[in-house]
Amino acid sequence: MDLAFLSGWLGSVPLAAMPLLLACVGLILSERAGVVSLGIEGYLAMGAMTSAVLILQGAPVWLGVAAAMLAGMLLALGFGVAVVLMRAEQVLAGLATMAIGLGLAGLLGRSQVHRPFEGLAPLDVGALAGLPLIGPLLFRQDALTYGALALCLLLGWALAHTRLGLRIRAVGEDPATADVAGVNVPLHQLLAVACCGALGGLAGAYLSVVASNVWVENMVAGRGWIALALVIFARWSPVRAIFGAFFFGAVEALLPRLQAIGWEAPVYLMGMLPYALTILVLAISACRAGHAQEPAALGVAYLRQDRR
Amino acid sequence: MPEYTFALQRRLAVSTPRAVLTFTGGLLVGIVLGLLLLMAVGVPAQALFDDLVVQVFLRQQGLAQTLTLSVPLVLAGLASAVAMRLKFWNIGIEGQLWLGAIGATAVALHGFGPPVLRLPLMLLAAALCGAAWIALPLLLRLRLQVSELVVTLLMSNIAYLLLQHLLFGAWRDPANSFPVSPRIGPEGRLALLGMGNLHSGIVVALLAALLVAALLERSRAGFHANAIGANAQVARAAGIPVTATLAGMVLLSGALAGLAGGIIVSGTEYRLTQNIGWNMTFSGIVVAFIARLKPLWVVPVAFVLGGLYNAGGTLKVFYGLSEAVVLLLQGVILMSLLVCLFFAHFRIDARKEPA
Amino acid sequence: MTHTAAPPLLELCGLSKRFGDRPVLQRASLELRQGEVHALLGENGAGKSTLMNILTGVYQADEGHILLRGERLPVRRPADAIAAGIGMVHQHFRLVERFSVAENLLLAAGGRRELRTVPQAVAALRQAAGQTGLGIDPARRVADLSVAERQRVEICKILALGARILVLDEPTAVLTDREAADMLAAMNRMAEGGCSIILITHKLREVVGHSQRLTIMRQGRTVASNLATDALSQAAIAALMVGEHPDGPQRQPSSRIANGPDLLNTQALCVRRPDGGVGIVDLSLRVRAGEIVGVAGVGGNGQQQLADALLGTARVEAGSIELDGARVNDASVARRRDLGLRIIPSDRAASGLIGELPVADNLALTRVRTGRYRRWWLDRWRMRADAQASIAQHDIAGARPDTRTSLLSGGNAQKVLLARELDADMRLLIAHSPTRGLDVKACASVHAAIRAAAARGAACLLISEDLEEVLALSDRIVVISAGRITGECPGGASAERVGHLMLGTAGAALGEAAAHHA
Amino acid sequence: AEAFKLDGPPKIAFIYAATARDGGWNEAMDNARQIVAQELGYPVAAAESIAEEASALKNAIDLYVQRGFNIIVTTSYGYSDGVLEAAQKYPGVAFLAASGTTNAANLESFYARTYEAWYLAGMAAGAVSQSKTLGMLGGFPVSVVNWDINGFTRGAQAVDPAIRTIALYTNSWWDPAKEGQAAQSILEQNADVIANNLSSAAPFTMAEKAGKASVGFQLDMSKLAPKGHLTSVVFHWDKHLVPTIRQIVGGQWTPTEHGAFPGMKEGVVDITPLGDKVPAGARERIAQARQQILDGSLAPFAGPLLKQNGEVAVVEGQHPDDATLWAMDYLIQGITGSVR
Ligand SMILES: Nc1ncnc2c1ncn2[C@@H]1O[C@H](COP(=O)(O)OP(=O)(O)OP(=O)(O)O)[C@@H](O)[C@H]1O
Ligand SMILES: Nc1ncnc2c1ncn2[C@@H]1O[C@H](COP(=O)(O)OP(=O)(O)OP(=O)(O)O)[C@@H](O)[C@H]1O
Ligand SMILES: [Mg+2]
Ligand SMILES: [Mg+2]
Repeated sequence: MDLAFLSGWLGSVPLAAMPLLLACVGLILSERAGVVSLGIEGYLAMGAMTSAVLILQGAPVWLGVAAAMLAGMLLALGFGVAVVLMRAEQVLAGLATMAIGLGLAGLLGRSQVHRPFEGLAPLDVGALAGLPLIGPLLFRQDALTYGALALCLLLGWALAHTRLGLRIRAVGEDPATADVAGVNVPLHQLLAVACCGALGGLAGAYLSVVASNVWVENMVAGRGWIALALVIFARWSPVRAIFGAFFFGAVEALLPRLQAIGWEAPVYLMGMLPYALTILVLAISACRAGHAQEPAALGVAYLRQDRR
Repeated sequence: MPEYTFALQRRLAVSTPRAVLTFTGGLLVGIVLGLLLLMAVGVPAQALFDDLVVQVFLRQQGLAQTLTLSVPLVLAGLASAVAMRLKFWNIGIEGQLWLGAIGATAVALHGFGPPVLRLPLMLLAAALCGAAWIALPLLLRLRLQVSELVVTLLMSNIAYLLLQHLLFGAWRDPANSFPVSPRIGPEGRLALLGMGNLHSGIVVALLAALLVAALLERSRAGFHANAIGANAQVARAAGIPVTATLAGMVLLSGALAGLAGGIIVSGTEYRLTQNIGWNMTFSGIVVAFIARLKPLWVVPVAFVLGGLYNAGGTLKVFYGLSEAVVLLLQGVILMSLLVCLFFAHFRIDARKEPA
Repeated sequence: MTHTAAPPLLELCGLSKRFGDRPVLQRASLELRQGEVHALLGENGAGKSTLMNILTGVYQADEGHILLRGERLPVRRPADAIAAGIGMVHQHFRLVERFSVAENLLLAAGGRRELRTVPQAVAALRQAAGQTGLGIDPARRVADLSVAERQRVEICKILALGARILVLDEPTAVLTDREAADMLAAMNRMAEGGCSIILITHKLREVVGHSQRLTIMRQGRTVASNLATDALSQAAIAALMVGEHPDGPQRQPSSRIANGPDLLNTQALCVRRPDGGVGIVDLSLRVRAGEIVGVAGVGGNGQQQLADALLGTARVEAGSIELDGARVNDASVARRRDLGLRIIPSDRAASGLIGELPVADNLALTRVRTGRYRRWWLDRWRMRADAQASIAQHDIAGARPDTRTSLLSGGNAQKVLLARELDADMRLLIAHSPTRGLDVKACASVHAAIRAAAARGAACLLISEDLEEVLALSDRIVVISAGRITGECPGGASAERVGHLMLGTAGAALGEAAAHHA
Repeated sequence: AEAFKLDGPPKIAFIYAATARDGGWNEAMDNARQIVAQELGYPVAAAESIAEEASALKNAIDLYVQRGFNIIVTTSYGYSDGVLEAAQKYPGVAFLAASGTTNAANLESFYARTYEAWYLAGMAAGAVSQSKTLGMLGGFPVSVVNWDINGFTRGAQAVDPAIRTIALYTNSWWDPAKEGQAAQSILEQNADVIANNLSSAAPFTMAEKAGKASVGFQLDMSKLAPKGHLTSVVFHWDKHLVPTIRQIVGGQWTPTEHGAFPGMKEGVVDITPLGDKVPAGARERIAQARQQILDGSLAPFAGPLLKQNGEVAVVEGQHPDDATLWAMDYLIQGITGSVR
């Protein structure tokens, strides 16, 4: 393993990590407001499909990405209305949303499948990209990667330090208290769910626009579910989510590279590694921190009239 | 101008007719939406009844297929219902199913036990392996409060990789260059019932439903499970063995899912492949929920869902419909059902306020 | 009735409210003047909190309206009330535990310009604290605060939000006498400073000493309004409240000689809170057969940990518990119940009854395990018959064996619990706040049941924050504070003496407990 | 053996395991389906995404047979058992199973000698490569993929014996992000040709972005990598299906015992016209080799053939027979990668 191998590996980690990170931060927002969005896989599918189809129709990349966020958001809003306003069972409504998202994406994108398009080129930051080890990781990424990372940091900051963030967290912690404090509970939940949808859509767009430049049915391939696990791994903190996603992405990016240098190992057993490690980390962090970070009212539909 | 305000009110008690009405209403709305969707993608309306109802439920061949499909659905639905009774989210039914399939295949391939006992041993191994696969999430939940929702999910991914590891390695059929295990001999196969692919696994599934129903509705453990699911803290204070009951029921859930895997292997596939059991988690949860966690209701609901899947296959064959449409159809029906339940549990009070 | 020329500051006119089919308020009214403390009284469930929740926008009235300075004030949501300068300290505090005090203020600040950042919030809270003389630390997390501190935070919070009309819903119920006195003094200072206050309380002393006028509600109606407090005695007020002369819990001199064996014996017991804080420390306690031992103390001083440890749902850190001579430190709940332990928990919904199950199931909850209804093919018929018998015996109104328990009223639900726990095999009863939230009649029947149990030779441990109740029932009283037993006196002791024991260390001890917490 | 007799007028149905628009395997088959329909004029239907479970497949076949379809083409190895059972159940129906493993009196599995075309593609890659390192992506380590990788490497080694191939299995058939990642890791190992045995566009895009050459499979992939595309190994399934169905209808069809295994000679598999990057000399050599394969004088796996570890797989002067080919569970010397 030489330096080139390491910098190549590190440089491609964002490719694997960013979709997970975006989806995970979206889920954190939603869960911080007390709503579990199991349909995340559907948001990703809608995002991936929408951006690819629009760009193939000649739309500029930014428009494709924006539309992907919108598509994810609309799907999420449908889910939000069902669970927040109509108090449908969250887990089941999430599963239904997933099916609807995957199905809709497959149906609407059918004519544009397997058609590659011009994605985004890495930004040119001059000599810095040539730095050993961290050069490609830090300086040879495209605008969307930097933008999405900035967005995650911004959202993490906003959640912790703005009043809107405060309200969203309050709604997930103690909706009754938020309610009497004058916070519109359903509105904030819907807002958080919509943001989750938009981020999910963005994650999907990242998959098609940056990571593969093509749309294929089922290309989300379970990444939404992994993001769901990452939320617990990150203990509901967007900053820890960055570590989690990059850790996961690093393992994912490492496996093909080890194969490429002829490392003989049972691939399937190696493939279990990220999952097994996640379980291990969950167990270890549960030993240490318990479940102290979980939003107290997660998954519970709030109605004023229901007394505590 | 008077102004209207609306207030949402939870109904204190939901009458049975109202519950039944909203439930069937939701299902109907979903089905109508689904039919509109089908017509929108070009399925001729006049063919729908014949293709969907007659073909799927009334013609012998279609009925046989519906029944065959519903066998694993019954077991997955039971697995899900048992766990959900205790508010334990088993999102890893697929993983337990694959492990069950692996267990059953192991017994068949290594020829454990005398031939007459081969089949029971396979099913037993399937159930044990399924239970073993849920043991870790269970342990983590009991000991460390780690969310079972995530661990069961991750365990599914691991199970699938394990399956592949076996199929591409030790268990690859030497007579076949593809990742499938050798075929299971006749002593390891469930008997066909002379109606399409329908096999005696249906008896096992029905028996399982009866036993689980007896356990949940008529036994002490079931009574305890109910109480724990409703309020574990009260149950603990009442001296109910919470941990033991939870552990037993969750292991049972895993065992039922594993049994489904064993039955798929010995009932229809006769070998282990990469393609069995997909979507069983989703299906199991849907069946259990629609059956309101009642084991006996799981049977008819699984039958109807099996019919829906069969109809999906029929639509694919007759109209070239894609998987996406079928998935969308299922999502729409489930969502409409969920949303309609709102009208069972809530009332909207409109009030006129003089300005 | 006195009439002044200017319209009253606030008028609630003919408000009605139903929950489901149940009328909770029926044309209730209230009138508040500028600068007064107005007491709102009524027995449990009379609708006081509901009325105030309508005023603060939590609920919407089905009919009626609210006038502020003679003008119509539409309150459709809590934010409207906050904007109109109306603030409420709820019976159950409305604070997000994981937030700091300052963050809790920001949460309620809506769109206010002057309350946007944590430093601004800290400053505003400091100012409010200065005005009232209630000390708080805006940087601390609510979860780390004691009950009294939380209450102070609530008051400072609504003052910092600019409220001039304050609703205090049973503010002293959870405080020690000294804390309560501080609290009431602060309240009077606020009134002098121009605030108008509605005070809900069940303690009539407080009404007489600290309020100018009062309104009384019964079963959702206003039965007396705007009476001048000066003109009324406590007894007269009580009579107005319940419509008859109440027989508060009366002490019945103990005729029993409690010389039976020790049924409960704890030695140097130490138990932690679930969050790791100090629960009970070095607690030694004995209860003999036929004896009622009262544990008096301000809530949150370890009572819950004591009850949990005895029942077996909390881990014993050190020391020992013996039930009827058998050491049960690590025994399961089931084993202890087999030894005759029974409990009436303080929070019925959290650890007593399961609301979504039918009454018959709740009654059978502890008995199914014993095999009374068989192991397989449960004898549902017998279960029903047992339930039927219990319902008849305990006169549980509105219940049939298959009624959902959550549909019963509080008193009747408590009766279900009593019917289950006070069975023939009971030998040691832990009654933890057994009459919390019950009206006078229900209280009396609970008390009678406890006395009867003791008379049958059971040992009873009565843990209660209600001093009157403890004094009336107990043969022996121990006082608990900060997890320790700080005093013991015989059953006949005077309230003053017990109160003194409670106060002697309570204030300091609470501070200590909170410090441990942090 | 006796020739098969078809029941009733010919009606043809195709059954795919995934979507027909998968950009590769099924799409190649679906293109052939359209040619079949055009050339033969019989009714042709298709069903996609029929699960690779015996019961799902048998049900689909039942439905088709009920509606009078009597020539059924299935396209996945996962259908092998089900097709065999269906064939026994419906002796009057003809079954053609692409990449199947079972055969019967009315069932013939078929696959193509793709390695022949891959050999030519390997020659093109070897001629273009500067770094003497090629990369190849495959789905799963099954024999039909292994022989493509081996054939490709053999062709390249015919140009320069020092050439090395990095082989990488993604263990999924459809995950473009993963395939892109895999292509990237091969490129980082200095490979300057990416041969893609899978069908997503991502590896081509990666190669194109890096300015490297690429080789496609199943369909003509030149549009996906206009600059670096060398050639694509493509299927012309119609070349097998049209004559076979003619035989079935005409009553002259007797399924071969071990299935049909046509190659370049039958026109079922070939390479597309070479890209601009391939130098003139190499073009000539490739054309020559193509001719030799057509006339049988060149066999890509003629001995000596050494496995990765140096073990002899085929001794000097011998050709592996079809059964040995179908059991090809190894990679040859010069390939970095593992079939485990
Ligand atoms: N959300 C609700 N749903 C149904 N019933 C309710 C609800 N809130 C209050 N009630 C009922 O309305 C009645 C009045 O309750 P309220 O809380 O106003 O009483 P209160 O006078 O404040 O009593 P307390 O002295 O116990 O605080 C009670 O019988 C209560 O059960
Ligand atoms: N959370 C709730 N949601 C809906 N209804 C409720 C709720 N809580 C209580 N109720 C209803 O309010 C009624 C009164 O409940 P509560 O426990 O306050 O009784 P109460 O008036 O205090 O009774 P009692 O006088 O017997 O103590 C019950 O009939 C119950 O149906
Ligand atoms: Mg009450
Ligand atoms: Mg109240």
